[in-house]
Amino acid sequence: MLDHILSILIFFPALAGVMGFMIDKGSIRAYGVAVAFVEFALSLWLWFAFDSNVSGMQFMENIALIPSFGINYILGVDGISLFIIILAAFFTMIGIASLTETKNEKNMIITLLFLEMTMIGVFSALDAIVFYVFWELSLVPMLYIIGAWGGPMRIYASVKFFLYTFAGSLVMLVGMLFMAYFFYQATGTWSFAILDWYRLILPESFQLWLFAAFFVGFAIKVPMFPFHTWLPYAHGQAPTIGSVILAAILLKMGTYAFIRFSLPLFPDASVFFMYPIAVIAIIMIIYTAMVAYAQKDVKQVVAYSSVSHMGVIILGTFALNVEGITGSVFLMIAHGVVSGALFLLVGVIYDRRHTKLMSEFGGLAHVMPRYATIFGIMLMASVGMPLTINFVGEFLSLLGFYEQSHILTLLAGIAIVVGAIYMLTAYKKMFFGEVTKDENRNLPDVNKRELIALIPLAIITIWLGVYPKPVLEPINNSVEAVVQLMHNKSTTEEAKSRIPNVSGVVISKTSTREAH
Amino acid sequence: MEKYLYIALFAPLVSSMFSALFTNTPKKQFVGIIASLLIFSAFVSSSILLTHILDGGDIVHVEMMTWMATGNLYIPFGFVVDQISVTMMMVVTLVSTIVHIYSIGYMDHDKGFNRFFAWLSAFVFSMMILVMSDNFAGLFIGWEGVGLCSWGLIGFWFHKEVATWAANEAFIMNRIADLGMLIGIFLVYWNTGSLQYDIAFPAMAHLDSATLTWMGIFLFIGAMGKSAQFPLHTWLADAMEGPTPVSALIHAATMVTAGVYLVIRSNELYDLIPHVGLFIASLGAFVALFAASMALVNRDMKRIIAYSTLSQLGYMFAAAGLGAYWVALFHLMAHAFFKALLFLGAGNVMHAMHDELDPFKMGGLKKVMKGTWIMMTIASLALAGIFPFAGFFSKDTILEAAFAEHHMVIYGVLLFTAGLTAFYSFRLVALIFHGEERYKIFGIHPHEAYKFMLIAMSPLLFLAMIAGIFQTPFFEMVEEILGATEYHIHSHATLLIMLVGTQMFVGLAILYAYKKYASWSSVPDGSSVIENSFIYKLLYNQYYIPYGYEEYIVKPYNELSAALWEVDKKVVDASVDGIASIFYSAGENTRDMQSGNLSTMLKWMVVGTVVLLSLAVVFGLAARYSGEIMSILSGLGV
Amino acid sequence: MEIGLNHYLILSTILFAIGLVGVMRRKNLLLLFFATEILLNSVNIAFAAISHYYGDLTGQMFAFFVIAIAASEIAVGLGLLIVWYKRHGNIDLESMTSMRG
Amino acid sequence: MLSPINVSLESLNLITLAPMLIPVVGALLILVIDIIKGGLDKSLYVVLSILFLALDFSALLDSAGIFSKDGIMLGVFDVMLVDGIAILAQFIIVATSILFIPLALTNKRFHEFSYPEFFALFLFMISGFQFMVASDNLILIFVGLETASLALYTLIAMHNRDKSFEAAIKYFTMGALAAGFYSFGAMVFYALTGSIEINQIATVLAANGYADIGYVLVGVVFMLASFGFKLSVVPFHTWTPDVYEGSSAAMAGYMSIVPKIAAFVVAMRIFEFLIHSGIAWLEVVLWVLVVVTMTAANVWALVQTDVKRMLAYSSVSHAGFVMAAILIGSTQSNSAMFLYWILFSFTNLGAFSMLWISRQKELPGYQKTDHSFEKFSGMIITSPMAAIIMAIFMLSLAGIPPFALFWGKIYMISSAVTGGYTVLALIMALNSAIAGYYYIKLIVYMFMKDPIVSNVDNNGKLYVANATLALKSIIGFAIIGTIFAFLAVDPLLEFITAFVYNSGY
Repeated sequence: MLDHILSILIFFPALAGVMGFMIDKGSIRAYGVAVAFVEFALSLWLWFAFDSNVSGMQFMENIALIPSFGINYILGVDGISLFIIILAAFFTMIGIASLTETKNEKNMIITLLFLEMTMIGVFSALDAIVFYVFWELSLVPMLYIIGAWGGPMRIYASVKFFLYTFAGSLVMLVGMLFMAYFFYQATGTWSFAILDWYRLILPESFQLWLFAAFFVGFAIKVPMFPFHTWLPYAHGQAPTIGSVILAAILLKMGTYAFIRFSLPLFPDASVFFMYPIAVIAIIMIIYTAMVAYAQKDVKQVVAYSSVSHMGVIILGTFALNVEGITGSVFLMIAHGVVSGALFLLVGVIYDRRHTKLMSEFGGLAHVMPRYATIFGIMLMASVGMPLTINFVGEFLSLLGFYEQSHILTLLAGIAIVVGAIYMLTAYKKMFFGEVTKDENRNLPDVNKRELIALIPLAIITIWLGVYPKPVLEPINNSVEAVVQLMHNKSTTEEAKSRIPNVSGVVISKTSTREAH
Repeated sequence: MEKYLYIALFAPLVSSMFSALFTNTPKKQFVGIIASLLIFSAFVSSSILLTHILDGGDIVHVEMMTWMATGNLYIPFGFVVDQISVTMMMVVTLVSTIVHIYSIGYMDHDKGFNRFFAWLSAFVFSMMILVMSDNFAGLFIGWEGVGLCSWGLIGFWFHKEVATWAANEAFIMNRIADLGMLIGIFLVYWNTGSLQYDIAFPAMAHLDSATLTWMGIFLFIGAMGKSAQFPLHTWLADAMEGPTPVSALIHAATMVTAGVYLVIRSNELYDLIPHVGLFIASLGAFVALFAASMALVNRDMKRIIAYSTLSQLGYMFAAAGLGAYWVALFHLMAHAFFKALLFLGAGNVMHAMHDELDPFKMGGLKKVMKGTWIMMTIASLALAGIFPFAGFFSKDTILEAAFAEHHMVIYGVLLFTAGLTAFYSFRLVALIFHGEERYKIFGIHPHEAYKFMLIAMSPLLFLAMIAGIFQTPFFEMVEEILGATEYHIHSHATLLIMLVGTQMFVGLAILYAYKKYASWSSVPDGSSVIENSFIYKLLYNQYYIPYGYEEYIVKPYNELSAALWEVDKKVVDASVDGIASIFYSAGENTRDMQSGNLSTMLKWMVVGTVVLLSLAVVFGLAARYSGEIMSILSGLGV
Repeated sequence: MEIGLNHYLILSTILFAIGLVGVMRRKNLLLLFFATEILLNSVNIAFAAISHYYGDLTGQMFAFFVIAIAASEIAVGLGLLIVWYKRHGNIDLESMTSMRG
Repeated sequence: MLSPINVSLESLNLITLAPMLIPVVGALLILVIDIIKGGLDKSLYVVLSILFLALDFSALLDSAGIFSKDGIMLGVFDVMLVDGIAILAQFIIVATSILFIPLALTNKRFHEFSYPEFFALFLFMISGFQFMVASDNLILIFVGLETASLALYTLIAMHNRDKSFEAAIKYFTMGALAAGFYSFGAMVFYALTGSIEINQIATVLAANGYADIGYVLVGVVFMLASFGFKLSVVPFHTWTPDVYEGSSAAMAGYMSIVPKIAAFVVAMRIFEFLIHSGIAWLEVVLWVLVVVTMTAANVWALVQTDVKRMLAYSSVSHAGFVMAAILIGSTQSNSAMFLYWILFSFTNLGAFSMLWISRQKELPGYQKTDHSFEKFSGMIITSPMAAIIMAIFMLSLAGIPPFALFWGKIYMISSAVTGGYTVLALIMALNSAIAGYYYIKLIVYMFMKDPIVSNVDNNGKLYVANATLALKSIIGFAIIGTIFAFLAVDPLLEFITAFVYNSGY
């Protein structure tokens, strides 16, 4: 079973989703939770069986799909993707368990199960086309979730989300086709296998163009400034579960793809574009943090804060050294946990008051102390308090990038200031002061169903903040391999000097081939 | 010894978590008691460790577990008990034990009683991490942790707008400094390859001075925030909105001294960059004077003490900057005792006066609050540096150090500030405890605090009086790690003159304060000449710095944020929507091409053909006459 | 003056152009069909001439096929025309604009 | 005068004619049956048509077997040319026809299916298309084209509504003009080369080195206009939306696939040798036409209010996309064209069938046209299965993986990449994003809007009102084909590539 665990992980929820049509409406939630729990257990088993000392791909599967065009169904996980997969399974589980939408619950749960398939598919695909399939397919359930259960502008928001990301990924697709073509030119066979592509050394000019093509797709997904404007709408209109999964998992696809594709395939271009991207990342960090500060809707605050944090992830990724990339991968997980939790928390109050405007609240700490406490923990994690999960990632990301540029890191570090400003202000507006609105006086505190979702997240937030090693170590091993690959593949002097040589042993050139 | 280390470190955590269990339940007396006991056990462990170190025992160094390890970076949870940290541990645990016990009484009627202890103990835990960590990352954990707890405790009464505002202000200002600290840490890592003190500091000796200077500056920026040095000082006065025990523990004795601790801990670094040290010393001296000047006119009891704290922190930085690390540390310790005492006394007064803070509305309280009066007077004497109280030994040594290092400006400023300190301290004492009982106008019936609170304070009183005798053993203890030198003024005569002169100067200031305020009888209403003088207004408004921050930083930030949001909607997003709507409106505008009329449709076909045809003809002609065209073009010089 | 191939071709082209103009200008369905007939028949002239010029029969064959097709086209076309006339009482192109946009 | 002709039957190679003759025989049989006994049920004719088309298909299999063994076949005075692309195109034509003909078995009664002539014409039309693709003789192509077209006009008109007559007349008139263009173009080539065999023309033109390039281009322009009409290339596309709207959904779906593949094959034969000869003019013009057709049609589709009309514009856009294959002119691109079209026919079959089963006889007040978007509001509530199926077809058309069209799309774009048309590849890709909007629009209506009250009341019967087992099976077939296309792509690709390559394209 372990040989095919990734396929099982991908298709089990999809199959269960199809079967879900047969389940009675009243029992569908129990069904959803059960399926998601099994899936989560399987993902934990994957972790258990995962050998964290191996830096390469594990649990590889390879089935020919369209061999004449080089498309194969190749799966595999390494330390970089492993934890995002687990996170996806985890969030689907608690998302279904804490679901508060009652309208068309059955459709929602089936959609979520399909979404889970696509998410896990993206992170375990090792063939560019398979990756692309899941990448695009993930838009569809999300489109439905936002569009059917969202707020008043839900259709605008969902269509915008869909088309924007779709447009970006099409450019990426052209890039992939070019990449496959270059591989074909170099070797005479078509291949979309990422591991094959890793062996291809492209001239710098090609790298720059391909990097740009991939960048468009990834940047919109992340989303990077100035492509981020779909995100506030999507989050603002999406139902709680939609926002949670969007923030926790879907955004990570972009940053993950940077590490999976852009860096190892185009090391020279990565170095070339490092500064421009770092500048964009810094704009993301500061600009969106300031915009977040100006928001009146608490969900928008969290939404913009996501963009801000994604900036740090991007920065860490383009540190191009082990510390930075490890940090950014860890921060992906951290941000997933924390922003997911924050969106759940916003959902809690939205369910009670049906508004997300901060001016409608105030003094909630009096009436909902438990809620305030959990919100506070997540708030502190969000602002990067040490011993919470976010800090580890942010610290390592910034630390990593510091090697590349001092000034830019200093600017990026403003994140910890501006982040605190908008988060604390929002918290103050919502929780502090006297209770001013009568509707708020008798709000019930978080109930059991909500705690089921929130308590585990709080525990993870602290646990991985204090003891990140079980996660950090596998990530580190895989990242080292990636950095080493980049170092070996880089052709320009600058890239050689920017990308550290991890092991100090240069892999012989025989395993790499030169493209024309 | 490791056992004691762990007890000292984790007893506060246990206490915090235990208290946190009851945060949402009504007040439970036992929470306070158990918390106090646990903190006390930490104190006992610290004492054991202190004796161990004093006995010349080995430095206790443990590595609990790995925290972060990636690439070349390796950060463990490592703790070290050496001469510096054990001093800090003693200060922290002692003051916090007292504050915990005191708080049982002080927070008696507060419904957030349990929550208070959770936060307070959490603070102690963070502070212990801060001082005990054996690396910069651990230090940073504590550093941020105390910031967090400070946030929670300043804003403890979260229904008060000012309190939560002050909490956020403190947090954010500290964050600005923390950024500097973080950059400093990155510098350390990328230049020395480690964040462990025992690896990083020795490695620094081989670095070039520019790098070290940056390192020193950035780390000091971190220290500036935590220790509320100019220009990041405004939060400290505002932080007085928190409960008074918090002010005593966090904003007087421990957290604000973390910056000093950092500089002392990094003495090996700052020894290599004396120019930065001089800057630190100068800034310290400036802040000492600057803060003292603001304390002169303030009418808020706690703020006066807060400014005094600020001023004393300036002294500590002055000492540390001049390389007199052990003096700074000693003053830190002594200051913790008497300043905590002063704050707790102020807390008693506040309780008695139903949270009234204006000393002009008090007066004559010594009759009803004898114990508090004595304690605050002695604490003020210690603060003023009167022999034989603690402040004399610590503060005068700083003056001596400045003198001996030939930094006469710094010396002069510090000396003058000593006079100011004495003046405003006793202005406060005089206004509160002497003169007419002005509080009667406001119908307040003051009473003395619980006895156990006074008893709890007594160790501080004791230490404020006698801490001076520890100077020599302390020096001997820290000597080996701080590489300290004793500051010998050239001759005993000079020394004597200096000492006596200082004492007399300070004494005169005290007398002047008493004379002016001991028989004060009215509540100023802002109409007197002095209150309308420029200097008074300048000082009373804290040099208009908070105003300036509000006007030139906060408001522009708000406006810029709002403007950026507009930009986000109306430029960035609108351009995306614009591209989409270009296509859509192109469709709308050209759909009439499909008029549904067969004639039009046929015309489109014919027109299309004709256009293509003419293109073909042009191309055909061009191809046929290409030779001629070429020659014409070349004739034209193209 | 001798009539050469070019003359035929020019005639054919002129007729074709007339047909095109007719196609564009006529608002009556029947006249429109006439115009299309002119188009096809103009081509026939050219085919016949070219066929003669090359001395092979292919062009003439083509012309015959064109005639045949033109005839069947008109059969279908007139059928449609009659149905339309029955339902609407006119054969104006203006009346056929129910679908647009 | 003429020398007597000796023709051996073997050299006629009549086997090449067999696939075309089978439907003709079938059509005649149907007519004969009707003469003998009228008033028979449509199911008889449907099944008969299917049987004959199945025979046709097996004859094609035979040809395919011979082709893969012996290569290109010529027959009937070398008028017939049975090469790989002809066989492939016929496969598509016949198979699609087999799948479309059962759509006549509707639940509701429709006028046209009660006439056996409908089925006879249908079979004649198929025969016409088969002739069209299996020849490089311009006369035969013309004859095939017109046979098929005239039958098609009639089939459209038989739907017997005002709109369908209007559609038929528009289509017919423009078709007549296009026929004029075609014959004029053929005449120009004949005048230039003295031949009407495409490969002869190519040889002669190449031999004199395209000396009369201007005249060649005149011929090319008329051919472009003529096939532009058939392929609905902007600005010759104007008939498409109206005709689609006027005809029944089943017929519209059919039209979106079969006539176009026939036209594509002929366009390949005519234009690709010119492209390969390096005529820059044609390259530029085709590039512009491809881009304009794709983009403009997409833009117009954005603003449509009727699903069928939207799908009409969408098929224009798809045709533009596939036209790129002719421009690129490599084996990969031509294979991509066939692959794309096979996958496209599955999806479009499904999409139009879904419209067809929801066809009402009477339009309620909120509905201006047969398939206005409003009709599909909230379909997920009232008729979830149908909504999901329809959504999958839409996603496939939008090029969302892993549904059928995605694979065609990447192969086509990849051929553009390989052929060095980078900008074109990007435009092709980004057009999918524009197209995404209107496909998603239907999904938005189906999944995100509230249902119309009357639909809730009758439990979503509206959307399957016209459904019978036959129609449902066709849709089931289409949906399976659409979802599991990725399993079929590889064998298809190998098969197609071999056939295309061996035909010299």
